[in-house]
Amino acid sequence: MSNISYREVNDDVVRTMTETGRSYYIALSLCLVGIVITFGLPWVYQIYTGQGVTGLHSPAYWGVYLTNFVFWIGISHSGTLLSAILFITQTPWRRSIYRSAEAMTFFSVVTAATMVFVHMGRPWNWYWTFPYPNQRELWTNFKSPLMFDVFAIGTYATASFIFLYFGSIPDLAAVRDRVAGWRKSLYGALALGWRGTDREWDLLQKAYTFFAVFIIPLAVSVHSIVSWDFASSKIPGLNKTIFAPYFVIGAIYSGSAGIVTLMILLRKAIKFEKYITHVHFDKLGILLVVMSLLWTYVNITEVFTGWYTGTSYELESLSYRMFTTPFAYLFWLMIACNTFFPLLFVFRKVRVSIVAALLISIGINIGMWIERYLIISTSLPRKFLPNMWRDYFPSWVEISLTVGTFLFFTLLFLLFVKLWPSFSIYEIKEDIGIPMEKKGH
Amino acid sequence: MNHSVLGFFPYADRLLGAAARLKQAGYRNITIFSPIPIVHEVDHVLGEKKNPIKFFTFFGSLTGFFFGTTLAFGTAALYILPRFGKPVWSVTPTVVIAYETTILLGVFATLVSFLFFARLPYYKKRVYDIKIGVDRFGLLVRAEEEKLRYVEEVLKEAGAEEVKRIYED
Amino acid sequence: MLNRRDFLRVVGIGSAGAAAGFALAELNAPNPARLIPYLIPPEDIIPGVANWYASVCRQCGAGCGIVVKVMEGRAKKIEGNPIHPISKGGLCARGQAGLQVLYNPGRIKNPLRRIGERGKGEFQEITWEEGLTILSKNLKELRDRGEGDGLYLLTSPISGHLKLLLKNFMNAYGSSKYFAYELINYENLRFANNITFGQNSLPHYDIENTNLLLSFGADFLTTWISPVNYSYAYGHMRQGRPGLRGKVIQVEPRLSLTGANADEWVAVKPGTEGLLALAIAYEIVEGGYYKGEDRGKWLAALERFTPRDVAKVTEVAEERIIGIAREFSKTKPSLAIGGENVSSYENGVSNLVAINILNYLAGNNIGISGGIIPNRDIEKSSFIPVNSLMQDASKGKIKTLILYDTNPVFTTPGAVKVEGQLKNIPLIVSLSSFMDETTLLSDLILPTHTYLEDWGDNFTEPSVGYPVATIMQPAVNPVFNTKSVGDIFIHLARNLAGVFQKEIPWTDFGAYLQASWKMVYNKHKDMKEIRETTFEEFWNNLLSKGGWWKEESQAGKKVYISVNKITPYLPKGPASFDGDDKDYPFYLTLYPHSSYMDGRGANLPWLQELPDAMTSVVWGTWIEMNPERATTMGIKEGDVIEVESPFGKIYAPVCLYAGQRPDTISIPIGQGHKFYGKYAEGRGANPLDLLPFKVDERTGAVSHNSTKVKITKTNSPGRLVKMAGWTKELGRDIVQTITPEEFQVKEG
Amino acid sequence: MAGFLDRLLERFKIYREPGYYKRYDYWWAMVVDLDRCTGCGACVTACQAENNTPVVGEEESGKGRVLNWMRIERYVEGEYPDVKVKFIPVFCAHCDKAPCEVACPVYATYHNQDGLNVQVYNRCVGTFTCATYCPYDVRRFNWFTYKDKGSFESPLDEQLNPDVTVRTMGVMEKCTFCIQRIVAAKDRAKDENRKVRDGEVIPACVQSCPSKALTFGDLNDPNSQVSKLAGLPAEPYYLRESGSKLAKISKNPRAYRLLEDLNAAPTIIYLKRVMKGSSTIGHE
Repeated sequence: MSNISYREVNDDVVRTMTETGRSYYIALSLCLVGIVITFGLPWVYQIYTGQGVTGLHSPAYWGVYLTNFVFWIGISHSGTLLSAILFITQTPWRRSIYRSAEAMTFFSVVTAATMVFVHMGRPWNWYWTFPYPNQRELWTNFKSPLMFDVFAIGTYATASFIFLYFGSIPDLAAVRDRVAGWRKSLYGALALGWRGTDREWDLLQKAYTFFAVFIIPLAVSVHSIVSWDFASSKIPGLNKTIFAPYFVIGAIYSGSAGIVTLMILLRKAIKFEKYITHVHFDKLGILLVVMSLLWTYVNITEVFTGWYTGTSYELESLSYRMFTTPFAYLFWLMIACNTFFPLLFVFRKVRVSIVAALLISIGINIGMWIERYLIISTSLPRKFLPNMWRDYFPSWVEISLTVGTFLFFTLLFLLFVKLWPSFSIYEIKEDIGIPMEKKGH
Repeated sequence: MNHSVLGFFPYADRLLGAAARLKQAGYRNITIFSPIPIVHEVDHVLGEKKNPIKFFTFFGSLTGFFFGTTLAFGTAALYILPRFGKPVWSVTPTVVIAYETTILLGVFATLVSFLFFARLPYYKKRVYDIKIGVDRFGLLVRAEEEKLRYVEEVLKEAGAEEVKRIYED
Repeated sequence: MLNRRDFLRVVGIGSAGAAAGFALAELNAPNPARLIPYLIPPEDIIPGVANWYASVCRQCGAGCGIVVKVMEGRAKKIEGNPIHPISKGGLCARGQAGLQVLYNPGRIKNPLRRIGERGKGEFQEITWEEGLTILSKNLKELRDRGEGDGLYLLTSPISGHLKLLLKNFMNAYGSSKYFAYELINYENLRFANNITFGQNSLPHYDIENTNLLLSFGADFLTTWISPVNYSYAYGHMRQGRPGLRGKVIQVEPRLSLTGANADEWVAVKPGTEGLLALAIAYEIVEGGYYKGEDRGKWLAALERFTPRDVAKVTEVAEERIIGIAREFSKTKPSLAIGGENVSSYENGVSNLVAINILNYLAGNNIGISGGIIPNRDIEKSSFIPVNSLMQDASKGKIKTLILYDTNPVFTTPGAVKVEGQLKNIPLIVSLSSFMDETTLLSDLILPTHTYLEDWGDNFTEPSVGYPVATIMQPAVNPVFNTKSVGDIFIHLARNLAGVFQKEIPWTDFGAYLQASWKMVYNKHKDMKEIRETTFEEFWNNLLSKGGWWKEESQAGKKVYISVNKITPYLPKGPASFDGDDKDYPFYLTLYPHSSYMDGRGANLPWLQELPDAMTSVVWGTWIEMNPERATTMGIKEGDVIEVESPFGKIYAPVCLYAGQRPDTISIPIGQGHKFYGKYAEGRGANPLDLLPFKVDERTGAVSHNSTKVKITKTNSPGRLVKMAGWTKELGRDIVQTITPEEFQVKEG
Repeated sequence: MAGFLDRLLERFKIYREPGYYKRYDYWWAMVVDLDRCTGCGACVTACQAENNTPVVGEEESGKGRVLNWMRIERYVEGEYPDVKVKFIPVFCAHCDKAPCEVACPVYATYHNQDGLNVQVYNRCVGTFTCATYCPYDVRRFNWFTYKDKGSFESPLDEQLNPDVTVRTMGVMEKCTFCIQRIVAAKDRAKDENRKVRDGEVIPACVQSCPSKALTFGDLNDPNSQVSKLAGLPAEPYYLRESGSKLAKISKNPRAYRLLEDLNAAPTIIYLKRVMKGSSTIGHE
């Protein structure tokens, strides 16, 4: 990488923001239209008609919406977390990928948040869930796991946005120096008048370290709390002590896979092959193998403990999940995607092969989505009183909105790539090395 | 009447050398511009800077913790709606809330203190050159007018491509 | 039924009851619940405060006393009248749904005259004046032509003064053709009782105090005779008597709700219940448990029915028969009843007789508490086998047919082809609240009040060991432009003038009712039971209390049953079924749906959505089938199958039900309406289409368990909507139980 | 100062009281005698009539969205010909440790001073969490605006009970023990300044039951019918303690609570059905 000059880095990054091809606009407009069709209209229809347009029923009151919620929260998990961990451990290969990873975090949190409102029976009262008193001085219920969610996700979104923005101040300054017109004033404002003095750099590094330190426990807590939405119920299949680690690991797993997918697409899209090299995929591949092993272990534990209770409740929900069509198909597909295929990453050939990496990482995310879907839609329809048992399948509205979330995420990311230095200029420069006249300083 | 001299270097070690010499010569008001963080090296030359942020972070987090606790306990006592056979003041959930607020306010405090100490945002005109944003290292020395000549010499010797004098008025 | 003259001798006036009437206010539901008579003027009614009117439920023949909650002139809720001896404060789902009869969107809102072709359903709204004139003109002509006997009046088996009024009217008109018809009737039972106990009324079955109830297909908890009262009795029999818990043995091919609550279910082969009873009888006599006279004769009469032989036919193990016989005769008091299921075989009467004599042989349970307590005799019921009516129709004897509260087109077996027969009748007048299949065929429709808008009274048969009369008073003003049936006839009388004016001088039915009760009062006001000094006071109490009853059970007379008299009526063999076993492998047993009865309830959304007690099916017809048998035939639950009898075929989804004999399928009656309001129309299938027209010749009661069928799986549309997801408990201890032994021990 | 501290401490003690209430004003509870219950379903319709629960129609019923606040569950035991069918009416058990209550983020459901688990319709935002957490599946959701779907087609709407609201779309609802009747009775009692008499409050289902299988009353009152039937002494608040089994303290050998192991402390007390064969006595 050291053969790249500083100037080249600036040029490349600024190019991604200034030069826009037709394909970009096509993609953008497709996203917009897609969102209106798959997300906007169905949601309006649902708000107008009522939750009845979904496939939900008693007792399966939770469905695909929550699946998506958990899924996107999960995706959000490695961006920032990984970035923070790697920053603290001073891992060099972090530098060229972390910016977009953090962006991914922020955007998927936003996407997840939309799902919460979609899921509500009376979304026009969404603000009632925020901690403020009503006329009668009644606040919200801080004992409710959902309230934990509000705090956790709120904090997480805020923190990871600050993390993202803070880290890109110098780059915004760099961009400011290169552009003209409305961009000039925009980035001028965003750069806060950054000059790159020794003092600024010093404080930046110190503050950045603090953020990193904050982010790690935060991220862990967020997904634990999400898992408590389920685990603090009494429902067989949900009431599991292992859920917190299960979810956190699952989240990091899917998140890392998400990064891989994203990086592959991104580097193709904006021709950044020289910055994101096989080295990165090599490292990420190893990470994925580790995560997949962890995930598999926890998954086995979960199933085993369920089976080991020997109560009719657990056994029924397990057999419903693992051996009853159609859910059995999904379950074993999930196992294949999350346990077996990732093992291929132990071969370096596979790790460095872009195609393989792409396929497997996508597979992992499919698997993780299924995992969340199964957790919800195979536990609730098998609650305590068999008389109430009833299968749950999503309606077209739910499916359409699910597709919509992916488009929504894509849209946000497309905008990001255009409006934000999606690669950390100064840290890539760090990668290249400090220019010294006498080498070996 | 103080004025400043700004020199641009293609190489960091040159710049640092110059900085070292000037420091020895007793110049205090030295600012180093760089496109990338060279914190270690700079500290090596100009000496460690102390870190005021950490106190703010600490107190921020502390406030956050108490804020969360009061929120959960206080509001519960404010309007009593018993539920779930749990006490009005139930510890475990409160801890969770407090945990999150701790982090939230910690982060805020850190950000604010950073901006404060780094004197950002600052939109008025200041000594700066866009070359710095790309690949040049800058050394800015502020001193009495008569001392500036010496500075310029030092910079030139150290191998600055360009040295310019900046008059403040 | 009673007529006014000997009424008081039957119904003593209970001042105790009146007192209870006021105690009721405390007992009964929100805000000082006031049971007020209709007479209280509206200005005395406080808005927002409920008024409660006592009345009688007409959703079935049982005659439960009800109280109707009325706020601002609208009926809000119906509840059982807590002091009423029949309902005892309870009320079944059908009774609750009475409100939807009153406020049903499908009600006929104005008098209608047919304009289009018959059955096309094209009607034109007319005023009452027109409507009544048309009818009375027609009646005049008829009488002037000397064809007075051509006026036929067909109603449901109604009771009380309305019936008297109608009879008077018909008499005055000079027509003897006043008939009643209902699919679910108790003619066979009355007949059988007449033979065995020499009384033609329904007795009071004292389930409340019995210790062993041997029920042959009597689903007395849902539809049989007086379900609410029997449910109360059942509850009391089980847990009402400390340390004493009655036992129930249910004998029927399909496990009914009652069967589900029984301790033992004897899954007898359809049509052989009578024989089983005889076998038990034989064992009782032969085993020496019968202590009465001419034991030898009995033995001789019953010798053909030894448990061994009968066991083969009935597919009930010999030991079991013997066991039941011994238990039945050892336990005192014990009670054997024969229900809808057995009485609706082609030899219904014989079955019932056979079952009745068990009560006699096992230590004469007649007239004792916990056994059968007879009522007074009643006049011969005007029930008519609907086929003879149809014959008259085809012969053109019927010139004008007035229908009230009956729907023969729907409730008669398909083979009768009522629809076709009615075509021969010049003028059909329907007095009905709803546009049902029969009303649709009529030429003149005079919409009637529902029972919540109308006056009336009901002399309960069977009463509860002592006679009960219940008053029906209007709880709300008429919702639509309808008239009371009584008023219609009184109005007709006025139009016809002449002799009618003498017979029926009253202005409206309410007045008529009050007048007749006034006669009763005047005749007997010196009786010590009557505290009230004036008739007004008496009338008020009557209305606020909801009726009249003397709460003392009368000592029943012991009966003697002579063998020779009985023998000819005993079943000769199993009931016969149409369709040979080869082509038609399944027995078909139809039963009245627990909420629609014979179909009258199918237009009430609440009942449509009330899960069936056994299968939890809603909003449709289903076919109950034994699971193993179904799997061997490759039929899954929800598959729509074609049920074919020699007389017709219907389609409906299968519902697998373990309480079903493998050789039998059961279908509930009540769905499959062609016209009956939006909630009932085109829903499910009417299994009566499968039936031949078979009646027990001795009574004319239609037998609806009389054919065999074959079933074939089809792909035709139709879905089974079940509320229950899973019927296995999976050892989750949801419905926990304790064995009778343990129960006795713990209770001490 | 010291006084203030004492008061603070006092407060603290109160606030740490599990369930907050040491003692309810009334402790409304229901006893269901499964040996009397015939499963006829009168109570279901009575409830529907009293509480304005809409009829949802065949389509929605098929989807499992009936709104009946109570239901009768049926369980089939054994195969032909030794079939046993058992019935059990299930309503909201108004658990002392109601899982639904903790779930709601906006306090739409809580526990009132009568030991009732109450649902505040206009506070509900419809997160479904309460219904999901409920082990008895008794909570019902307004999937649509049923008025618009013709559930109360005129003139059926004339029947609607003015003492009870018609719930709007998007809110959760459930059995209230006919709270409107309870409130009325309490008002009456207050006017005559006395406690509510036993048997003065009768929910619709209890009132309608033909076989008198349901009994409703106040567990605080040792002489109330429910206390007697349940075989409980006065104020059996230890029923709320974790793992407390009704069977251990009840004088009635038949008394049990549904899914007691879940420790939700339901206040509906069932009396075991007396039945040949399978006995679940001593299952613990």
